[in-house]
Amino acid sequence: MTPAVLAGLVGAAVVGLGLYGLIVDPQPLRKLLAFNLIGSGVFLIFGIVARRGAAAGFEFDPVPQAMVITGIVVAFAASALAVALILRLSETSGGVSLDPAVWTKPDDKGEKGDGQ
Amino acid sequence: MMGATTPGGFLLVLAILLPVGGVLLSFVLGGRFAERVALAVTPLGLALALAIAAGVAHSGQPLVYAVGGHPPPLGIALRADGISAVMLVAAALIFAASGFYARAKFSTPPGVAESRAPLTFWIMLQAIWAALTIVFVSGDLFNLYVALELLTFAAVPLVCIDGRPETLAAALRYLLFALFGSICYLLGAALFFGAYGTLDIALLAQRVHPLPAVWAAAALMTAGLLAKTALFPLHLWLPPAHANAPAAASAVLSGLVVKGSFFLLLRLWFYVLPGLPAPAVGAVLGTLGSAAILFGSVLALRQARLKLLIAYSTIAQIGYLFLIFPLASGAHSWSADGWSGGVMQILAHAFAKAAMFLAAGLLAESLGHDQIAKLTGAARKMPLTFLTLGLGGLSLMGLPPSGGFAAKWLMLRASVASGQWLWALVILAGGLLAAGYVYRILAPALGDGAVALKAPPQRGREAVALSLALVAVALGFAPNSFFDFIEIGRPIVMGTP
Amino acid sequence: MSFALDVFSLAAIGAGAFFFFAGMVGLLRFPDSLTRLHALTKADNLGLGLVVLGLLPQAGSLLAALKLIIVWVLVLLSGAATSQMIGRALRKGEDRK
Amino acid sequence: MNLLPIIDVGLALLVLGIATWTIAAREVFGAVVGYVVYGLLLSLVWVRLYAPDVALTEAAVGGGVTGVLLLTAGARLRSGGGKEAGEATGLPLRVVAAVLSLLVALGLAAVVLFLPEPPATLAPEARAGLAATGLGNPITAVLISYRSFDTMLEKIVLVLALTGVWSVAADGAWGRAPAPIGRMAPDGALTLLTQTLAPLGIVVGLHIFWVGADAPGGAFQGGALLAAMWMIVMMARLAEAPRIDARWLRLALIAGPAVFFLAGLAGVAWGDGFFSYPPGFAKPIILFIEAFMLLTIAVTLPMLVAGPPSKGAGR
Repeated sequence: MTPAVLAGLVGAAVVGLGLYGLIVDPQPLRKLLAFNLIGSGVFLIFGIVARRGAAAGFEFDPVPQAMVITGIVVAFAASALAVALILRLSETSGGVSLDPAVWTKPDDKGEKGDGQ
Repeated sequence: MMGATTPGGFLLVLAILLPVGGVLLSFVLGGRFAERVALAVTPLGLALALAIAAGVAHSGQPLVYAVGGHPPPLGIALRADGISAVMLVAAALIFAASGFYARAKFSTPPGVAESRAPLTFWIMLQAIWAALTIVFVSGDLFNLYVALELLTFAAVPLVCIDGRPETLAAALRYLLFALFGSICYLLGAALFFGAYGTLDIALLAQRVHPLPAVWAAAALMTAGLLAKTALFPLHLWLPPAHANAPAAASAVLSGLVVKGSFFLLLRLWFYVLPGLPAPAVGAVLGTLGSAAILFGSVLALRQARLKLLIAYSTIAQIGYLFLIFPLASGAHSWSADGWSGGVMQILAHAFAKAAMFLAAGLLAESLGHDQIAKLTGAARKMPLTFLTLGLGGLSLMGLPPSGGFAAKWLMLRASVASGQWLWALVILAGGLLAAGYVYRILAPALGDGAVALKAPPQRGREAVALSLALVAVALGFAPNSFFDFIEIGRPIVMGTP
Repeated sequence: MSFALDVFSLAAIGAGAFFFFAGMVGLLRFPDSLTRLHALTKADNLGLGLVVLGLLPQAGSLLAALKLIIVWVLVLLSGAATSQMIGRALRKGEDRK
Repeated sequence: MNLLPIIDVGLALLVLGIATWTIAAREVFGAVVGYVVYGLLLSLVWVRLYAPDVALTEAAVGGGVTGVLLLTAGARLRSGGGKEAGEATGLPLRVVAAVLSLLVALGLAAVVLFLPEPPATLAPEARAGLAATGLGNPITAVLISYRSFDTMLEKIVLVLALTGVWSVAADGAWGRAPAPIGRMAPDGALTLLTQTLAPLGIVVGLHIFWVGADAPGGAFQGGALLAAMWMIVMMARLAEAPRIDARWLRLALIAGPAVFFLAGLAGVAWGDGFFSYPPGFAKPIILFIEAFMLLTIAVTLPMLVAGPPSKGAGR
């Protein structure tokens, strides 16, 4: 098994793991971790695409590799924005909940779900 | 060569660089300059959009620009066809309106060099414009990924710009959905590149075959873009996000931003994959769209707050967009109707919804709340605002004369001609439900009653909202040449229908 | 000559690997954080030092050898600083009890 | 050398194990530590994929800077005393999620293993264009020449992300500096480490940038290293984060994209159109652009980690 094939399998597995975490874990910070895992799996798949494209004296196809570098930067920026939102949310509301039921009921009056 | 620069192609780069430059300038100058730069960018952007439309109309061909002199597959090509041009013009008009409307709320207060909300708003407004421009004209799937991310990063902070915890939660939810959507899209792009060594839309269209990798890529990109477009059942993030943002931002988010990811779905299925024999895909997307129409409308009927009602109506109206997939596929006599109807629905909803959100914002500012139950008699105090809501509602319902009517009429024609009766029933049912929720807004407001206005609405801002609603109505009078125009560059054809 | 160097490399890297292994066992088996820290620093300093020493003859160029040594020194430096900080944090935690 | 495949398999298993830990760990903190280790291991995988540029980026950003960001976030969440845990997910949903994830992973693995032959590649095109750029590193050529448009837009993404991060500040805190990273008391050991490491790190960062034209490295990797040095200096409290309305800071934050933007415009005058370079002068112009990008990255990443302006800081 070549490293590229192996990396492709790892990439696919990591995407699956991250997807599971994203669905199952209720905490936003953990969801963010899971999202980052998915991202790294996707980058690995770009990586094997790049490795498969070895030609013309290059050990790799530089185009998908460059895309990965762009992707890593964007993923980091996304994490930073998400972290800022999570921290601010916990500061202002004392808890980090994404449950929409807390914030929007059909008859939402902008107050939390206590005392009708 | 489809990758070679055409005359007028440079306009596409300028249309992107203008708001990008605006973002940079606003960021570095800060304070009051952000607003000034944004407002200066607006007329120039509109002029560029019109110039591009004129260029496309004049040549009858898409405008193309190979960035950096590197044509695809190595470089990135920008392409503007008929629908790119109409979307650019529509976006420019809505940005102009939202920007002018927002001045009252997002001016830097006197005595302060710079304050948070105004700086964020003006930078992000221009950033959304830049991102959407790229979405409308880029011909490269990875470049479009970067544009999608730009769109996300610009839209999310607008949702929580007032800083209340519920808006922060809505923004975070929106961000997670959007990031999930982007990463699915990116994975699809990786597979396309792995299979064909290019991400250029035109080149891919020539090369794609029904391989497993292509189906997987298409499925992933579609799933990601559905999450970003908030198609039922991935709509959960939209109502709190759109209803809690300030009105000027809601207008852009609901009217334009969700259309960005939908536009990419059109690019994917009609431009990259027209050769794929996929009637089942059309059926699935059409069914989800139908569910969204019914579900969104019913929930809109149950909302107590005007802005939430309008947000749920967005979910329903997005549903209509997805009928384009079963109704415009292949090269049938009816698919042109389906295509025209779908594009008209994008435009009509963009203008109607932006107008309604701006009107709802005026209402909330004047009354201090947006509870529908307490609107009794408000129409007498704010006739222009309610005229805007009424005209926007007219288009949502699909009553003549309006863009919404034209859209739904064309879609009905296509579904009848193609024998797909189910969609026709859904379109009609959706119209009735829309009539129901629009009636809920207007009926009490037109009745007798006395509401106290905290402050009368500003005439100028009322006029801005009204003018958008009038555009939505005027679209109903679009001449045939308009429909010919949006056919420019549309790959009609191919493969088994 | 090169054979002798290879044997030297093998021996040094083997010894380094042993210290890493011992450090790992310590990390897993020792009862509290301070003793674990103790085990870890042995692995860092001595284990990596020996591995670097073993790799030096194989480096091929003076620059590569220099880089290897710099790697070791940097790890020493950051290892020392972080264990100092972890130790201090632990003591603070105990003071509070 | 027959050992290599075994090491590869071992590395793959290790990566998967740590990834599983990141998802399965009970505590947020443990998960975050797992993620940082994962990022570092992943950079080894990238080395094995003949992607040293990506490996450098992954180690610096995926492991390093993201690690500090997430660890700080975990610590701030804990010290804020907010209830971290949401309601646990029920078993049925877990099972459905597990099945779905498994299917996605298997499907993806199958698709990746059976990508069409012969492999698609742009390597010959990239090689053919290399001479015109005067560069030796094809990845730098892709980033700054062939697909320069993406790279400029990606820097705009960073500007927007930072604006977004700042936008969640309290209104009264606008214009001030972010809270210190880590909130540690000044510490002798950390100070010593910083004083030794920072100068060395800056030299290495500049070196990575400089060789990037022809060898693995470049503005992004070098910039990320410089960013790490500034972060450690801030963590050791040897320097405070700047006020967000400081003019020099704003200029540094947009220097990269702005110079790129202007060079892109100038392409019309000196080259073949927007974002093109004059034949023969491509390399110096590319290095010029990259120098400003280096600055912007070195400043943007720490500011993104430091977070929104805070009332307590920067008086």
